[in-house]
Amino acid sequence: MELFLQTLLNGLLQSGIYALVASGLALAVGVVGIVNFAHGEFLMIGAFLAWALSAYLGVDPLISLPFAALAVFGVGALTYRVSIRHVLLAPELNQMLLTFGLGILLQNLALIWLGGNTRTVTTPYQGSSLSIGELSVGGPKAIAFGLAVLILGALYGVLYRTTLGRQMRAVAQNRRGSQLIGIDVERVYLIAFGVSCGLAAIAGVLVAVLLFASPTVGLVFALKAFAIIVMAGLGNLTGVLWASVVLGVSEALVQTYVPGGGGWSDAVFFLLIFATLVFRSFRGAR
Amino acid sequence: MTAVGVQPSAVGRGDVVLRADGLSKRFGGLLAVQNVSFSQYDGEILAVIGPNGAGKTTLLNLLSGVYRPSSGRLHLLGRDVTQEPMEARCHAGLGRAFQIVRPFPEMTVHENVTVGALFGTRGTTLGQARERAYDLLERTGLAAHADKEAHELTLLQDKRLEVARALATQPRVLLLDEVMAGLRPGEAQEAVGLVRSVRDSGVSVLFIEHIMPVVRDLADRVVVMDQGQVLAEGTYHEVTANPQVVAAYLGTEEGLHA
Amino acid sequence: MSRAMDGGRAVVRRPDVPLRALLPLGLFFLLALVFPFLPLGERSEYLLQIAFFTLVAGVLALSWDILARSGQVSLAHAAFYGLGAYGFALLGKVMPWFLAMPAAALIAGLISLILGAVTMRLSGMYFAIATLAFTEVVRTIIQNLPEATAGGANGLLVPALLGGNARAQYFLAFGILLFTALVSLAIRRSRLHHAFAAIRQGEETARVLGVSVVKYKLLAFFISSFLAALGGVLYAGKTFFINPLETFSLANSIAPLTTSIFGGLYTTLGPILGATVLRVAEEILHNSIKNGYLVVYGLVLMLSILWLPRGLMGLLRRGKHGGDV
Amino acid sequence: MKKMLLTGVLLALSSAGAVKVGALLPLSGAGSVSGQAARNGYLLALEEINKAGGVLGRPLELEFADDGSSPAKAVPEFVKMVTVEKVDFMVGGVSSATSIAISGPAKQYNTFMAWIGAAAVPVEDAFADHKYFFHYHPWSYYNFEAILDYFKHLRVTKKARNIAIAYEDGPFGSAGINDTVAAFKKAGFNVVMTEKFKTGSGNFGPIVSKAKAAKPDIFYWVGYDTDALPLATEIKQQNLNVGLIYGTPPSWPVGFEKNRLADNVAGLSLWLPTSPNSQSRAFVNAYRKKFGNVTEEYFAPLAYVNLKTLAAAINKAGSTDKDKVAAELAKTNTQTPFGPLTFSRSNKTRYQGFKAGSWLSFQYLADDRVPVYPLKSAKKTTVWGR
Repeated sequence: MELFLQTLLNGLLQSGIYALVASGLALAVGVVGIVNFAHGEFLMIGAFLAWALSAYLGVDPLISLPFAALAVFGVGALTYRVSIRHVLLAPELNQMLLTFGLGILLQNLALIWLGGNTRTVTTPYQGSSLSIGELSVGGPKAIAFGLAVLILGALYGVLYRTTLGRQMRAVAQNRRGSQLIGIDVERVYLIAFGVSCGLAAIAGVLVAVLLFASPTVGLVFALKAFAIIVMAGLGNLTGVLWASVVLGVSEALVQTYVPGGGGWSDAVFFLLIFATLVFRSFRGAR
Repeated sequence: MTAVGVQPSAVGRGDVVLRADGLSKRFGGLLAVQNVSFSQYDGEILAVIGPNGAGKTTLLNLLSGVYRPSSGRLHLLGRDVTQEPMEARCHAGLGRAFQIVRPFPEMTVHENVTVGALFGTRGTTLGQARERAYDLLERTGLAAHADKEAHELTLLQDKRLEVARALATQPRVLLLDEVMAGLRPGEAQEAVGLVRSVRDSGVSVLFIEHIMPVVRDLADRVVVMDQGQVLAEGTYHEVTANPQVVAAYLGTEEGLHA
Repeated sequence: MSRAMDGGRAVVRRPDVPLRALLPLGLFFLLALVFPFLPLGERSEYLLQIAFFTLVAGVLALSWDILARSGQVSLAHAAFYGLGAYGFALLGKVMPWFLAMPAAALIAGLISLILGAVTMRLSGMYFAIATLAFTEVVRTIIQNLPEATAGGANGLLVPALLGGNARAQYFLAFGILLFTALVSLAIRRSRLHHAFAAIRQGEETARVLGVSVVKYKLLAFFISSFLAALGGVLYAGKTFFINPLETFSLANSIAPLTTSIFGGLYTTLGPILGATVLRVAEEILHNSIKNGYLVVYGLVLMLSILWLPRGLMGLLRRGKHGGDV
Repeated sequence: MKKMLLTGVLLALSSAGAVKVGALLPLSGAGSVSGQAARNGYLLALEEINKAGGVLGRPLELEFADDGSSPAKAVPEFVKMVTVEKVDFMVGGVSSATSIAISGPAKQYNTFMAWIGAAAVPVEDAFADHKYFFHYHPWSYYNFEAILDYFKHLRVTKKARNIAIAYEDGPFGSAGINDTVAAFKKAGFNVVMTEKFKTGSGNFGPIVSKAKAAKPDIFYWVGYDTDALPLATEIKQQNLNVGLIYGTPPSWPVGFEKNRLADNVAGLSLWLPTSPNSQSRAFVNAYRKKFGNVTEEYFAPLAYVNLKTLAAAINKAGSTDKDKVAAELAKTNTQTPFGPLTFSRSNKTRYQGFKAGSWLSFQYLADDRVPVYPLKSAKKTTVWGR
């Protein structure tokens, strides 16, 4: 029983990382429809910022979090201005090639400057945990989970309760129409993309604390994040959290209760997504 | 399976080409179409009218196979097509033009029509389809635009293309969904001429329309729908004289003679 | 057919695909055919190796493009490339290579029908992610197979193709790319082209016009996966060794996508040209910028899509029509 | 190609007759950490060799080629080295997959290869019949021999009986895992858990929970540097009561030693920069002088030894004739930062350099990696966790 409860907890905590990485992507891809293959690289920048500030200036990553977010928001906004803006009207595939090129560029810049080594951040609370009887809840992972809930909640609030949010949704649905009714479409896209990158940086900072920073750190998580937001349904922010939890807990159950299950966790993750998408498409059939 | 493309000779003028028996469609708790029955005769132009939300477009989607009915049956040229998918109904002789034009945007006008000609009837070779497409472009007055891409056309030309493409499938029954919508009066008159010429070439036409003068000019018979049901059926003058029909239209803002 | 109205025809009836459109493609293959005989001096053997992998990249990109023409933007290409490689490695033990090769491709093609059937109703990102998920599942399954059957995570040694003779391997790759291009051209000139284009540009409209969407989508899947698997066979037989992480990697799914966009989507020459130019550009960068040539490569990709939204083919077409639409 | 010629003026004048060596390394891609480390090792060795007069009285010239950690890139690069650059000898090689991919052209051109990495067993198969293949790095089965030896020692000194194994599900972690488990059992250990994990995922919660139930004395993991901290974190958080956490990643995260979670974590390496061996100290000093820092990667000294021994063999052979150089290189018996180097038969290849005895086990103790086994090179005894 304890093992079972701990397994559920393990899954839940892992899902926090998934949801956190997916939150920014959900805004870019899901809400305003910019297919960003370089999302993982913005995450990587956040992770390295956290590492650099911690290693050279001794700043705790949780303190540098807002700065990293702001800095990467800037990088994202700049990226939007010089590149993304020009492919918004082109087919989705063109966005893919553009952001894919951007991803290669950023990843290899990091490789030149910092080398391929894995870097870790040292914080006093890294190994901390909360014990409930025999169960333990990892501190940083719990923080990540909380942040994910907070961010998704805030995004939801902004999208459905504020003028900017309504504009974002309007722009996503009908760009030309939005322009006609006087929405500054450019500004809305810029903010949405910048915020999406800033959120990637927040995820990156947490990933640096929980795991590591390296030029390729974004790859694993960005891929899974893409899968999660699509499973949730594009534009469905609350779905992102549920999808993450379902996937995280399923992975944990397989890893714990299936012999050699660690080798199957990816299969379970992606099989669930595949099945969900296929099932939904057939159920939706007339 | 009975013969797919029934030859014109197999169904004489006056025969039923399309028959709906008690068609219903339920979306969740909403009955969008309720127990609708009617027959269309060969060579006839049949109008389906009704106030907004009467279920006309849902009915058209049931006829063309976008939706499967929750209950009821549909016969096309004597053959039960209730469970057949769109493409099979097309092969069986049913054509459809959409209200909002849907040209294939990256194809030329000619290629658009070629698709209809090529896949609408079985056994058509690519060469035959391309020839027939050129013929149809000439018939529908689009010949000069054959090599333009579809998105370069005007709205009227787009509507012509929509009809030409549907005709390319060599239908026995053509469904037209508010093809006059958005056209200027002069253009609408042109379109009326086009529909007549289609009928004269041996195709039965079923159309949904809001513009009453068009209905009056074109329709041999009219089916009036309201709240998903058939309210009345008859000639234009018969139905417009029907107090129930008048009442249904008065209940909406459109009015009968809008 | 007799419905045509009387009177002079106002329209010039053009042939479907004018022959001169094939000229650049013919030139490419002519050049590729004589390439091993060009007097390239001491560089000839090295360039032959580069050329081999360029041809494989061309097979992969063009086969992906064929599927994309039917509106199915797939991220499962690595799966079929990998299944081809694995099929060849395993079948190559029990039959001669010239049988193992089509057999492996056939298996990949048949498996693709299953994927195609279940993803039939998906489109856009949903389709892309479903196919990506499929690839990951296939990779994990092969990774977890017992070592004795398919090498497991450690991978498999593959018998060398054509005794490892580089020139013979090149001509085999040439033949397969030529075959792929001929298939692509045959599609272009057939009803498949119209069916694919119609499905891509409006699936429901296509169905209303009588296009059997299920049939044509599956056909696209089969053709594309069959050809991709042949590419996988070439790769496996060239590198002697395959393992799940490398053969089924996301990079192998994304490369044909980016290559085709770069070259020009929905054409025969575009993906081939894309593969050639990208590989040559990469090699030049690699040789001239020792450290971090990939930074420049990434930049090249970005700039290319900003300046050439229709890929290299857009450039070609623009030249031909002298700026008109 | 920019020549990597580092030599005195006199030598430069006679560079026309230089002896050319090609180094194929993963300078980009997944293996770039090891590849870049090896590159530095080669540059250092090259400088020393040419300062000492080159080889055969001529300068030694070194060409680097980047295999991009990918077989499809490695093959053309290798062929370019051999046919265009016309190198006399090839060195380098880190990734197993790329090494196998070039085995074809290597045999075709009968290339002389003094190889540093590529430890997977299929590489041994691929090069079994190659006349000029010298392999410096121990094959993967030798790693295990060294580990087993250490664990047996722990059984005697700490009563270690139960081993939990976690390995990454790729080719690195999975190589020979079944044999490993069998050998542990044969040696009298209880293998209480064998689990796979996905490297880089940071998802160790379930594995540690499972291990907790299995109550191991030793937690043995095979993965990459990316897994070190997440695993240590999870073990601490779930309070796994274990005697020793022992890992064998190819390299460790930068700055890991400063993290409290690293305390007492043990691992396997061919070499530590703190090694007291005089050759090693000389290497570290020379490296610091040239590059201004100390490397933690053993691929740097391995590459260094690789080129130095090759140059020595060429000099002894008195020509660049492959057979003569091979005969001399085979006779190598020299002190290196890793201990003595000689070549002898392995399971399948003729010239295998370092074997099980070259590995050493270390523990992270007080912000540093300290050798704890074998006892002859140990500075401290193993700190047992309970």
